Amino acid sequence: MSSQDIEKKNGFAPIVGLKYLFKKPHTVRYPKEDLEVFPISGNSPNYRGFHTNDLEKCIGCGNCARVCPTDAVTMVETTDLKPANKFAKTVRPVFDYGRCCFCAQCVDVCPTGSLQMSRDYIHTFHPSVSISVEEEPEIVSKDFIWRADSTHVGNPGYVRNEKNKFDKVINFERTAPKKTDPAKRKISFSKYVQIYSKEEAEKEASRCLGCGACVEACPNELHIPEYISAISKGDPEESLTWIYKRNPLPLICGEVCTHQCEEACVVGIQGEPLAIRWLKAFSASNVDDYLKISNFLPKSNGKKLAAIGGGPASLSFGYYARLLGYDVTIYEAEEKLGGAMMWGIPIYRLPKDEMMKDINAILSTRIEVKLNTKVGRDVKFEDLMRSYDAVFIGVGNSKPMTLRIKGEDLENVVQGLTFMHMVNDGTLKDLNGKKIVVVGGGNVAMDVARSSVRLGADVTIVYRRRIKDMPADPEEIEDASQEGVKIVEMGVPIEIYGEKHAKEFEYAVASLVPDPSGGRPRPVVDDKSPHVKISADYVVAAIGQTPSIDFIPVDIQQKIGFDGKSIPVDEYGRTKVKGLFCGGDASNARQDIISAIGSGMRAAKGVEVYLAKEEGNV
Amino acid sequence: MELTPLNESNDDYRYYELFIGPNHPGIEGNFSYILKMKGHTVAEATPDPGLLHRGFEKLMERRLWTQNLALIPRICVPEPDVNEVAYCMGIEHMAKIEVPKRAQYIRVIVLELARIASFLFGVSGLGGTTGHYTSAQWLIGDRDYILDLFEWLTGGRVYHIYQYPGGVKNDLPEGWLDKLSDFLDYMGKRLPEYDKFIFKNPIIQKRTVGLGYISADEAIENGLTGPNLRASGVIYDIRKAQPYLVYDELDFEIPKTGDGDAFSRILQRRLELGESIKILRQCIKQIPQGPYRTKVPNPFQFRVPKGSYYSKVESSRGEFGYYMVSDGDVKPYRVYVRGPSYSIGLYYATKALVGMRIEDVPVWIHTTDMCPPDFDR
Amino acid sequence: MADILDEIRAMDLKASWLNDWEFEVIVPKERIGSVLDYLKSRTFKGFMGLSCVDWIDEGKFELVYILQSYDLSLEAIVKTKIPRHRPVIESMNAIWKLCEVYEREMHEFFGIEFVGNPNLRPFFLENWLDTPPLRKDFDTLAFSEELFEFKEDETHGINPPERIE
Amino acid sequence: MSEWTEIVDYFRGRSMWMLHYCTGCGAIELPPTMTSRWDMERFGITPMATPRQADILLITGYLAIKTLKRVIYTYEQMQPPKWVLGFGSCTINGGIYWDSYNVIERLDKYIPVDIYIAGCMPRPEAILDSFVKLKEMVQNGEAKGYEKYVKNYEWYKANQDKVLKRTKPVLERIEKVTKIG
Repeated sequence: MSSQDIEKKNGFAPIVGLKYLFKKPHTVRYPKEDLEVFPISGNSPNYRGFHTNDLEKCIGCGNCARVCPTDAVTMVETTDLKPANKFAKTVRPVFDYGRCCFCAQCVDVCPTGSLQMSRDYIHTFHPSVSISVEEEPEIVSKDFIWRADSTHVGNPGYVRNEKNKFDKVINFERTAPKKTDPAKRKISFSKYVQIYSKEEAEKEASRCLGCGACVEACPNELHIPEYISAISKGDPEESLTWIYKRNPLPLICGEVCTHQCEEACVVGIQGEPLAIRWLKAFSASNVDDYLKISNFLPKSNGKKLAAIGGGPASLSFGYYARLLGYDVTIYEAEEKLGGAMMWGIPIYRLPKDEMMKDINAILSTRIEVKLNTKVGRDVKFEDLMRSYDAVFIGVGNSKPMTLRIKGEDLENVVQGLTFMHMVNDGTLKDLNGKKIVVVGGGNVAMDVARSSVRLGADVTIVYRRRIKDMPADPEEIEDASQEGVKIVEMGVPIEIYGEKHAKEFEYAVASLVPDPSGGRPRPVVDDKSPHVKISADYVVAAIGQTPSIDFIPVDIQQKIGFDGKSIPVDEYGRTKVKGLFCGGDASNARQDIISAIGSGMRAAKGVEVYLAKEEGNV
Repeated sequence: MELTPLNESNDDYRYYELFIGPNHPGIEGNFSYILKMKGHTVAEATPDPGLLHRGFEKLMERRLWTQNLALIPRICVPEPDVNEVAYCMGIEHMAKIEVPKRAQYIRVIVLELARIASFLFGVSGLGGTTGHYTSAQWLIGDRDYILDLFEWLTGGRVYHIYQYPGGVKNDLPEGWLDKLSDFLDYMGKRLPEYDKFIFKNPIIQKRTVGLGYISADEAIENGLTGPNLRASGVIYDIRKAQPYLVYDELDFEIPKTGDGDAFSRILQRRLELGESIKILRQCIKQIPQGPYRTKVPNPFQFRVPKGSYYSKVESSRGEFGYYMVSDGDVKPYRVYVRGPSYSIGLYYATKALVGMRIEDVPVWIHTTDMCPPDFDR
Repeated sequence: MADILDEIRAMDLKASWLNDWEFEVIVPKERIGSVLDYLKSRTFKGFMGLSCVDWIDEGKFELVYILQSYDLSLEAIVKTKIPRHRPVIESMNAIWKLCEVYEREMHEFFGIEFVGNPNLRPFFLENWLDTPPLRKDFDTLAFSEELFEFKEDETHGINPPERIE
Repeated sequence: MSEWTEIVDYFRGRSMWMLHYCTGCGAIELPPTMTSRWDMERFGITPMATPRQADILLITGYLAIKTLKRVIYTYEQMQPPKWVLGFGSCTINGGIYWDSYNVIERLDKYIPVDIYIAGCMPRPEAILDSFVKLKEMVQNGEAKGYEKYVKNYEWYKANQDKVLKRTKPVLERIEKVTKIG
């Protein structure tokens, strides 16, 4: 074919056109008939049309709004539906089809899979009035701003369903930290979980969607998306700076935090949640000198504060109060700081040198510490109240709850925390061949059981409810059973036998009865319940503890309204007594380190508010 | 009475200004030339771009790397896929992401299909300017079959948003390749008909042969690329010279026309269409099984390491290039888009149109197959 | 093929490969004309594009010339930096006439002055009075909101649109 | 009189010519609509090159500032009755170019719009749907955007001038102090 190649003129040429008379028409006779032509029938099976949203399944995380390149998605408060789980928000996406470009990126990043696209695409409208000027996001325009709901659900298009959920742009698989083999780790107290390497941490951090659902779940609302993003960027120092804004014990929390954030993590809805805790441990352990990044220290403002107890609450209180310019003195009864972290947590979970790294960083902000000084014994509480501008109680819980069964006063029947103290201070060195029964299902019970395994004992945990009801971290439970800890479900303690020492432990196998008042099902022992006896050299009761505030004069105890379980405080940690603040386990229902840190930090702010007010009055 | 014939030396032919476009059926897209005319002849041509300027390069700096995938297909409307592929290839080079073989084959299929679609669209436009409306009816109709295939594959008719760093978003649906094969058979039957009524058509030939001759040196000097360059005799195709994706595994030729006039420019495209069909048939045969995407971090954490790269793709109009600069963040630091029509539409036209008669101007514009959105951006 | 890079390095310039067919050369501002001229004589005849990167923290504009050699199948990325404050550079229109258009665009989008380019009139934009739009310190969202949104408190002495019948 | 208008409206709705002006990327879906596949001539709608003979102004997508000026010229050249169709998200509320410095956000601030077509881009079916709807509206005597324009000309003009006749920079120029080194 070339430019000289011209079709010859032919008088019959038009007749060629006749053959098209007998062909099927090419035209789609819309609106009379729909598209049904070569090569496929109807429009695409995964067409990207208007959105549909399963409002019950949606958790309002707002990732669709954040990923939208056209700013078409607004999260709008809804009142007409109940949230899917306790972390779900009440906002739902509303789409502006005057913006939307139908790119389906919102569907790709929807962690629940509730947001989908339909094959409906026709929407023509006469603008009834001109588009309102001050377009309030709450007002859903009927013209082109719609809340995505089930309107178009009958004609599904671009859908990410259960089958191809791992095909989304979200990475659902967790990078598991390396753990020592159970056979090896059960004979040693050395740490068995390895902190992430840089590659692992970056890979794990890159799964974060940055929606901040975790922030609301965290008792102290850490800047989680920010610090994870910094790790993903490859900058642990920036990451630690973010952590330090609300948590001065990053490495400790990185190792042993109860990580409610991970429960709230939206990636966990269809896959495995981010290992937020291990990421924190990564950035804390990868920065050698915390002080380099810790905040600028202001000059002392001359006001003096005292903190009773050397646990996380007091340390956090001390650190943030110091940042505000106060002089802080911590009174600790034991010979070392750390409180429950020092004596309650076994070193295979939290090595003491790692713990001291955090604590030393706090102390280096020039906080005074008085060790071996028990308030009430060595100094008087009233003196503290007199000589300091404000006093913070961060004593934690040290009075154990009792089993209230026969034989509890026998020797070798000990309380969980006492047992852990004995393990940690070295009085209990060897339990080889001993049989140990642990009562309880919390983290302390797991610590006791696993420490005993490491000391050579044969351990049985007896818990009143089912394993899945245990308040302990599921990972802990799994690791414990890997290490050979036997767990008895539905076991209600009946009696401990023995003359001087405990010898046998009897429990009854209960049945679960639904609670009429709507609470958790209750284990009930009746006459038919079988009773089981097992031999026991030690019985450890790890069923919780209450604060011991005997050092406080009774009249003040009454004044602050102490009910035997906790000290009531307001949002700033203020008790009912002027100048007396409280935090940590003694006032928190949620007895964990991060709540303690949070209460310490809030109390520091409370002090600021309180002293400012005092001054104003003077 | 005898009339004096009007000729160009006659004073009645004064200079006057003529706006061709934006609202003119002879111009492609929303674009305008301001012509200074003397009689029927163009004395000076000034392009007036910016009617489609949307500030893509600025908008891309404000969006995440993957958010931009929704934006960039809009740079070149008739052939959006080249943008996506060039952009993703640039990211993959900078972030050192390995693309699975299957994904590379799928990309080649998408690119070649888009090339065919773009050809059909371009030549139908030529039909409009030469009064040859049958070609518009036929070619646009056939192009729709490609759009149907695209829609089935990607969920979108025009804007596919199908590429993703590391591969493509979905696998080929079941039975898609068979339909593609059917379409190629259909296309094979249609091509002789096209030849007959477009390329061997005396009207088209008379309007285009010898129009707007460009020599090889001139074409290089003026920055022409793609079929326009090859039609002048410079056999240079990125797919051959610097093979990307899996073009080095495929057997195809660069057709030679080499006359350098308007007719050889459309003929070049027509012949390359045949090669595209050949490539597609090979792809259907050779496409391997396996993954179609390498996992990359999610959009919020997707960072491209520091650096810069110029990634380019041979589109149906020429070299489509993306010069991308990253500062290691979640957003690009700068993206520069080199549209293939830039040099011909904004610079070469000012030379080529001079001396041309007014009725040839739209024909010339359509035979260069320029696409205003890609230089307006 | 590799010797082209050695030649460039012999000219006391930094050059490195980006991939098999692409290399970048970093040139001081004063020598850009001679380097481009040299590259053109070494078969880099195709002028593919001119881009600019605004390194605002550094206070520099980086001009990027993209050249193509059809004989060697190579792409040359030539970069040079000029100060951001009063950016001036010589025009390359003596080497490639085509460069004029690209320079006109960069003048409009970045406000760079090209000495020797006779045609630096407005190009894509009409009646543009603000900061050149592709500079990093130009906020396109704020501009868009300011210009295209109608604010009620702005009294033009006209009805707001709700009252339109 | 009113009966006469009704009859006129009926015939108007059956023969509407659309101005052949592609303002944005939506123009790519018009050829399939105009030609054999969807064939909008079935509805009596056909492209027309000159504004003076056209009835429908189809704004196919985003409008750059420069184009807005031409569109307004074009619209004012058209003879009433005339109808404007806003095609695609961009005309409704800015679309994907919501933050662009050169693209307007809402078309009906500048010229009255009779029907909007949502989508990016809308399929030919949606375009046909809008034509059918427009036809109905015209036949019922509802689409009176051009009258609105005349009535509220001041308001439209002020909006147009704000964009097109800028005399001072929109944003205050902030000279950023660059740190060197």
